[in-house]
Amino acid sequence: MSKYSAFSLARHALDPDLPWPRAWRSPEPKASYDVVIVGGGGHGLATAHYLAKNHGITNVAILERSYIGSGNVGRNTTIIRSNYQMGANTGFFEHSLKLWEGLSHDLNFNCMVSQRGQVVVAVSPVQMDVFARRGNIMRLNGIDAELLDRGEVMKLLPYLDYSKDARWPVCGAIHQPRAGTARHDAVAWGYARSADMAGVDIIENCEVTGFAIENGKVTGVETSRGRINAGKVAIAVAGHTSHVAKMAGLRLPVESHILQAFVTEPLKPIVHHVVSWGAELFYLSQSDKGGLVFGGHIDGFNTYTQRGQFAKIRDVAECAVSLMPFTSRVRLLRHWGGIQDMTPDGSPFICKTPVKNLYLNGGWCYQGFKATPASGWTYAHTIANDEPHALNRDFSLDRFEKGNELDEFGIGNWTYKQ
Amino acid sequence: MRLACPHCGPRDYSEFRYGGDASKQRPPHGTTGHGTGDLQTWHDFVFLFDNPKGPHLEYWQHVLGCRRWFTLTRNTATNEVGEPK
Amino acid sequence: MTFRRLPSGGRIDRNRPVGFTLDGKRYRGFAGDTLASALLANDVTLVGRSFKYHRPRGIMSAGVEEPNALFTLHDGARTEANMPGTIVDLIDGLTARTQNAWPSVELDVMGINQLAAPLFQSGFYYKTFMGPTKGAWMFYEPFIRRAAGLGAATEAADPDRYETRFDFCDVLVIGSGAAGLAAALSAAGGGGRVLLVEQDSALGGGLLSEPEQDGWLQARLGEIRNASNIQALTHTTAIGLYDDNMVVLVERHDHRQPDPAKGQARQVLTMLQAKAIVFATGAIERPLVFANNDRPGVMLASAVRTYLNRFGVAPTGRAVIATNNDTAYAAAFDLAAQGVEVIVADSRTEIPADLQRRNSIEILAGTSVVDVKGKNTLHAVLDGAEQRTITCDVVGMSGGWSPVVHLTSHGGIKPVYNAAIAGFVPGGFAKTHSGAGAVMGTFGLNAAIREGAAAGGGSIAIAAAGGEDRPYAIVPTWMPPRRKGKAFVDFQNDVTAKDIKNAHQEGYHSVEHLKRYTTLGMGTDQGKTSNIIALAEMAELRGLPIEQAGTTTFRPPYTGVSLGAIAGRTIGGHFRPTRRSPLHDWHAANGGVFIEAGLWQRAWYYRWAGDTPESAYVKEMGLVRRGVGISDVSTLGKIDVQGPDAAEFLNRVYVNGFAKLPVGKARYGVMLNDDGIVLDDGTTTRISETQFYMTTTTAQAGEVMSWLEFLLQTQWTDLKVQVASLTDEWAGMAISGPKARAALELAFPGVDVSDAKLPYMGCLDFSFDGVPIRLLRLSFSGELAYEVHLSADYAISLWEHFLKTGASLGLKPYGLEALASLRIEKGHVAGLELDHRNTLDDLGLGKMAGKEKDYVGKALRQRPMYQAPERWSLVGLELLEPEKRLRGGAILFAKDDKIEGHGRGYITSVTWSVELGKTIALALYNGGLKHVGEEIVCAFPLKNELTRAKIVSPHFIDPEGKRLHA
Amino acid sequence: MLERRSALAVAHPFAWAALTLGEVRGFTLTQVAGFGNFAADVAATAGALPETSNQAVESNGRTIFRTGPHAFWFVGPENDDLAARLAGKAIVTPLSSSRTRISIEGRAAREVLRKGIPIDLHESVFTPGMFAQTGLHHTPVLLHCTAEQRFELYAMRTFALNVWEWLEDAALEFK
Ligand SMILES: Cc1cc2nc3c(=O)[nH]c(=O)nc-3n(C[C@H](O)[C@H](O)[C@H](O)COP(=O)(O)OP(=O)(O)OC[C@H]3O[C@@H](n4cnc5c(N)ncnc54)[C@H](O)[C@@H]3O)c2cc1C
Ligand SMILES: NC(=O)c1ccc[n+]([C@@H]2O[C@H](COP(=O)([O-])OP(=O)(O)OC[C@H]3O[C@@H](n4cnc5c(N)ncnc54)[C@H](O)[C@@H]3O)[C@@H](O)[C@H]2O)c1
Ligand SMILES: Cc1cc2nc3c(=O)[nH]c(=O)nc-3n(C[C@H](O)[C@H](O)[C@H](O)COP(=O)(O)O)c2cc1C
Ligand SMILES: [Zn+2]
Repeated sequence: MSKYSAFSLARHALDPDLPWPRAWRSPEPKASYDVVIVGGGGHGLATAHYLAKNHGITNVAILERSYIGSGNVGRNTTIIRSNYQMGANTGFFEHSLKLWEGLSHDLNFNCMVSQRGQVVVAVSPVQMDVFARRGNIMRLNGIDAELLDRGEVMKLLPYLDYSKDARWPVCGAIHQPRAGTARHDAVAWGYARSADMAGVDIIENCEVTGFAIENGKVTGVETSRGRINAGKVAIAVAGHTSHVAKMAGLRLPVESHILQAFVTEPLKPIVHHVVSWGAELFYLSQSDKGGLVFGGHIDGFNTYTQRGQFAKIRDVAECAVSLMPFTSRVRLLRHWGGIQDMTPDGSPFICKTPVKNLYLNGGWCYQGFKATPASGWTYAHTIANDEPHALNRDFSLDRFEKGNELDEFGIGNWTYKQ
Repeated sequence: MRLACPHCGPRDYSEFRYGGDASKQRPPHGTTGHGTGDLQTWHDFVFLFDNPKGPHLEYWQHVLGCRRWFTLTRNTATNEVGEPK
Repeated sequence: MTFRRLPSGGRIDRNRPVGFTLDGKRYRGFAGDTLASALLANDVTLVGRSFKYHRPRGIMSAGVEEPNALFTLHDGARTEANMPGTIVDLIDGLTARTQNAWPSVELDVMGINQLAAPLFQSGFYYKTFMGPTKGAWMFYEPFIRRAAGLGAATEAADPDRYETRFDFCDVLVIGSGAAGLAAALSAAGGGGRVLLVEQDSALGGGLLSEPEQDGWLQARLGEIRNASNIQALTHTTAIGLYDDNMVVLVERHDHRQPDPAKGQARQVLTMLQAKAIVFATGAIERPLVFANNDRPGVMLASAVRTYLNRFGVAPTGRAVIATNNDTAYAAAFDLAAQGVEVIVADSRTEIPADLQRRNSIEILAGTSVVDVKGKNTLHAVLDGAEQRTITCDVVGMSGGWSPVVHLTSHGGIKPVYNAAIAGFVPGGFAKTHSGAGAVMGTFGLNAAIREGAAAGGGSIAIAAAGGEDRPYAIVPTWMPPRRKGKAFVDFQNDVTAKDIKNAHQEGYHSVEHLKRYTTLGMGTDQGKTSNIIALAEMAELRGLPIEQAGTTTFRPPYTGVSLGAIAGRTIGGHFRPTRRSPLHDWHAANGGVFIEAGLWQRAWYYRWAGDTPESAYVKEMGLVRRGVGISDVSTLGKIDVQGPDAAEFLNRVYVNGFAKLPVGKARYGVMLNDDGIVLDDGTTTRISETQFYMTTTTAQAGEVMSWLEFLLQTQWTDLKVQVASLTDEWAGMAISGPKARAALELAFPGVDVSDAKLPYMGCLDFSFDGVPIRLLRLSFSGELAYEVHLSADYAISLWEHFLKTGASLGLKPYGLEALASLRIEKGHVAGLELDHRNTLDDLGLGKMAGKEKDYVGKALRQRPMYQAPERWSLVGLELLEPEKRLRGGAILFAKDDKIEGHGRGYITSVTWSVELGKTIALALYNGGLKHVGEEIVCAFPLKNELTRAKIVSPHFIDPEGKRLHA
Repeated sequence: MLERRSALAVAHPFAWAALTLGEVRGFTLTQVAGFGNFAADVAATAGALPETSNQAVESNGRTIFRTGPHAFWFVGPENDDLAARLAGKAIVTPLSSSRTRISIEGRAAREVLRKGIPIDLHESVFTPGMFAQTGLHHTPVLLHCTAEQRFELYAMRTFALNVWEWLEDAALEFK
């Protein structure tokens, strides 16, 4: 009996000796697979799930150097939304949000997809125009969006600083009611369990250390647990994209930067939305456990250490207290960092590479968690068909050569700029 | 993190501005024509990064201080900072 | 009665009684008490309900590791949730409330959760709440959220004040136990600046609970007080270690009840840069895992001892001490000395002989406490050679000690397992770090002192303490001795030994999965008492040695820190610096209304023209179009570019040529980034062969300055050019309108400002009243216009001079809104068009670029898609339906397009055109000016608007530029 | 008649027991930079130049700060004609209006400055005559120690009032 339900829960409650099955096995790696996925983060695991579900490809291994979910899927601020205005992004992220909406059912694993709405607070009339453009594009693409004036924001978020003392005024906001959060770890585990049930081998503590490439075609990987042959190899290692791609001789438009995240002590429900701020990059939501989970900008320099600078921690706390003065008395419980794969234009890659049968998924910047389902979906398609899905066609490596950047945030082609 | 400005000496990280990979060679000025080979050179220079896990030669500016731009090597796996140039 | 205050003893000040309330009920304690010790003294043992099962909970510890005894303190805007009573100094009038229980901790209704407990095993929520429909979680979530969370915060703004500061020292000693005191004294002997920080309210660490060592302690404290180079701070926690020896300290003044009105801070955060750091953070005792080990009255053995010796609070009758190691005997002896009947259940079969010396204590070897029964009275069930149930007031447990390795590993060094002490110790130290005392697993007092002295540099001898160190022995026990009943590992998050077993069964094997699946160690205590037990249990289940299982990652802060302390005073109005123009005071005093523009405050409009921006800007525009206005443009970036190669340099950074710009002439220039995207625009004037005066947009001034410095200092080091910012040195004011020249003539009598002397794009430097003036004939509005630049010191004076001399012409000030609208009429691009996504051609400026010369961005602006004919480029729009509106952010469609998707462009800027008497806009449109004359649809679905407009040239007024040249 | 006006015209200087906050008005700030051997030419006119980047030199009635490897600040009296005298010998940029000179004096001065400035201000380390180009509240400042308990802070003019407000707020506890 492997299906999760209230019923199975009750049966186990009545019979404490009835063992729960393992969520996923930990098999020894086989000598060869049709597809080897490098990286057991959200994207790698989702890709395996959709390879099996959508394309019937199950002779698949996911190789994870540590424990699954040890990367950014396990350390992000869990915001999901589809408020994108630039070309391919709009459809891609909306597809993702639609998949989120059915994900717990699809996986038979409660990912706690909480569509509590995201409110982005604008601090100037000009910013209202910028938000309006985004909201209009959303509406024109069938995505929910509302423009709120100051009064409406006051009703929704009574705890913001509306005083004269505020450095920047609250001018209004853009609101996506369907946006929200999801339980990050559950996403990794749910995809893992589902892929595992379909026959995929999830191999933890197995680091990829090289690629076997013959005549421009990849034939397998070298790992800390020996050589594994593969028909196709798919990279999905987020912050380590450059590092792993280099093993295949690729040099990419990616830099690795640390983004920090924060959680406070658990409190009774007080913040009922995802709240973001237009003054500086700042976003906060309350986890179901009660902690306020929040973050800001990347620290702003290349690093693979998962520790941040205190100066940035101050910036973020200053945002929290300035936007929401009550947070001043709330205590920070823990802060950590994740390594983000930043691209010049802020948009990702889901594409083929110059090496045949080697595929790339990376460059997720601030937005890879919300992308997880659609990323897995389109990456699986790309791998299965050796050509991109309509939704990820523009997420190609050659877009900078062509001048086809997707600069969603209007910060220009400068990865470390904030 | 503390970085040493070659003019002012060691200072807190918050006084600096990061300038990215300094190992890349900017194509010389005056050589930009209209050919595509040129485009490739510039594309690689602007868009591709080694992004190493280990020693990284990089630019910093002492932006709140003497405004000097300089380079130093920092280990991206440990954040250990070397001497400035 | 189970606890009472002893008539004497302890470190409390019995002459200073202190009143406080819990849940509205009044109690008394003494200065020197913590909230927890005072409650125990009042025999209040039930102080909360647990997170998930709502089980009754009491006080477990006497320190920062407390998982249970969390209170909400204070009222109103000062409400503070989840404070461990064990670290709250008792102050007069303190109000505390219990948490997570309704209507009261005694009668908590949610206690029925305990009945359903089998359903609530770890991770249960991942397995249910998924049906019946797709969005079902949205139905369940509010219930789960309400049940979760611990205390409640208030929505009110915090009235208190917080301070942040920087500091430096030679040696930082963290922890003031015997090891830390020795380290600080020894380091001070070396002459450096020593900082000793202690989170507790007093220096002394574990010694505060050891009356027999008080002599040694007092002697050392005296030496510390007398050492001029030691600064010792109590109530100060080292919360984290950051790169390059930055340690962040938080000092709490809550107990002093600081007055924010007097500038006193409730908490002070110090970013300390230490040359060397000694970690003397001690160790924390672990509980034992047995059924119902969470009952109120079950405490850490060391806590029982601390309450007894430091606070003079003792159990009234009988105590059971459960242990697997030697240290709990100290509590047993001290209790016995107070006349408490003590039974020691030691799970070890062999007990060191020297511990068996007291016949007043019953010692049961090979015996474990396996369960605790009873609701109001404790009945400890002992299992060993025989089964016994003992009714008692307290069960003091000791499962061994976990060194406080947290800070030592913040820098990335993982702790390692030391089997001799059954705990993790630092896995090594960076060059300038060292450790001493219990944190190293050194549990002997004199050994700790020696280690401290050595860590501090060993420059002076530190006196030894009385008595001999005895070896420390432990036979670790991790698993509960019996299966039945809830045996807690993480008390705060209600994680039991059974949950760990389940997690193992389901494959959540890695310690990180275990943590995330069960939430073990994720509470406010961050698993200080539970983490090691849990990972040891998991290792045992997996058949791995503990060292292979490893620990989860220790992360800052060591204990919770209010966000207020981190933000300090950089909040509210001081959140980011405010930048003010040299003319600011005039605007403020003369009806200027300000608007934020980045860090700047700019004059948005003036009251003379109206009371709302909508009404005022139109009037101000009219002033410029028909008369003359004056506007503050001091926020423009201004850069002095000097040197023999200045012309060559500008020729490289601007797309258009500057090499041949004549002296005394200005030119409009555009800069690209290397990628071919427009970076900035502005006018640059040649002052001499080797000197230029560059202006940039307000928004990009800093960026451009840094970029120029970058190029000169790192890329083109052969160019002899110096750049210096003049943004603060010079003020700028625009005099615009058909009567602008007349205004200048009135203002500067005797200065020839004729068209011949000062033609369009000309520059005139002269001195007025002894003050150098730079007069540039530039126009942003499209009218005859000038910019006057001068030393910022004289800005207001000259501005007033203009207003006075220009009064006959009707000269008045106009603000940012009018400025921005005038430029729309003229078709000049600005911030909304320069949004880092547009190329030169998109903005209709492609023709400016030099064909022959090289310039920054030249190569990459030629990428295929940057040259594609269907790119969105600058057009003008005229509203065709006067009763409707055009709005910024509207999406554009061709007349017959289906209104969906991304459209063919969007509106960047909109204004009412005074000149044309209609609404106009600038927009980016697919194919741009090819479509002039076409009717299009502007969609603004956010307001359900569809509006017809016509594409026109963006140069709405005076396209030939006659006015500029007038 | 054109009149000068300080960026701190609306600020209120104060003198408390522990702290005095004021403005130094009427000075000439001249930035002098150049290429190659320019320093020798400058020294010939203006006196010996400092070698170090943290110790100011007093010479000919001016305070000279070495602000960069090839740049100096000369702070002289009001109406100092140094700029004119150096014309042609170096790259000269007059900056008198661009910086506002705030004086901070008293036994609390170092502690107030510590709240914003990330350098070691201990009296044994940052001694009279020393200066540092550093940051305060995200803005660049030059901090000059003029006596054991007295400092001058050169703040950017357009931020000066804000820096003043910040200092005032930081000082409150010493009122
Ligand atoms: C602090 C923070 C907050 C964020 N907030 C949000 C947010 O709110 N919303 C949002 O949408 N996005 C957010 N993101 C981004 C998002 O988390 C990431 O973009 C996304 O999780 C990346 O995809 P992933 O899950 O596959 O990556 P990961 O989980 O990082 O997976 C990559 C995996 O590859 C493994 N790996 C690396 N090298 C090797 C190797 N050689 N061999 C084998 N395995 C290897 C790693 O161990 C890792 O497990 C945030 C990121 C961070 C750091
Ligand atoms: N198992 C044992 O037998 C055991 C355990 C602990 C201590 N001891 C005894 O205690 C004596 C000395 O021990 P010690 O000095 O190493 O430890 P200690 O416990 O006496 O002192 C450590 C001090 O560090 C403080 N501290 C911890 N983290 C801090 C932080 N982040 N910021 C500020 N303060 C912090 C604690 O509050 C405590 O006062 C010895 O006699 C030792 O034998 C014995
Ligand atoms: C959304 C989210 C919520 C979290 N909530 C908590 C929490 O309540 N308590 C806690 O201790 N850690 C919490 N964490 C942080 C984790 O403990 C952990 O620090 C993080 O996943 C990074 O892993 P690492 O610290 O092991 O590197 C949370 C993390 C995320 C991503
Ligand atoms: Zn410097």
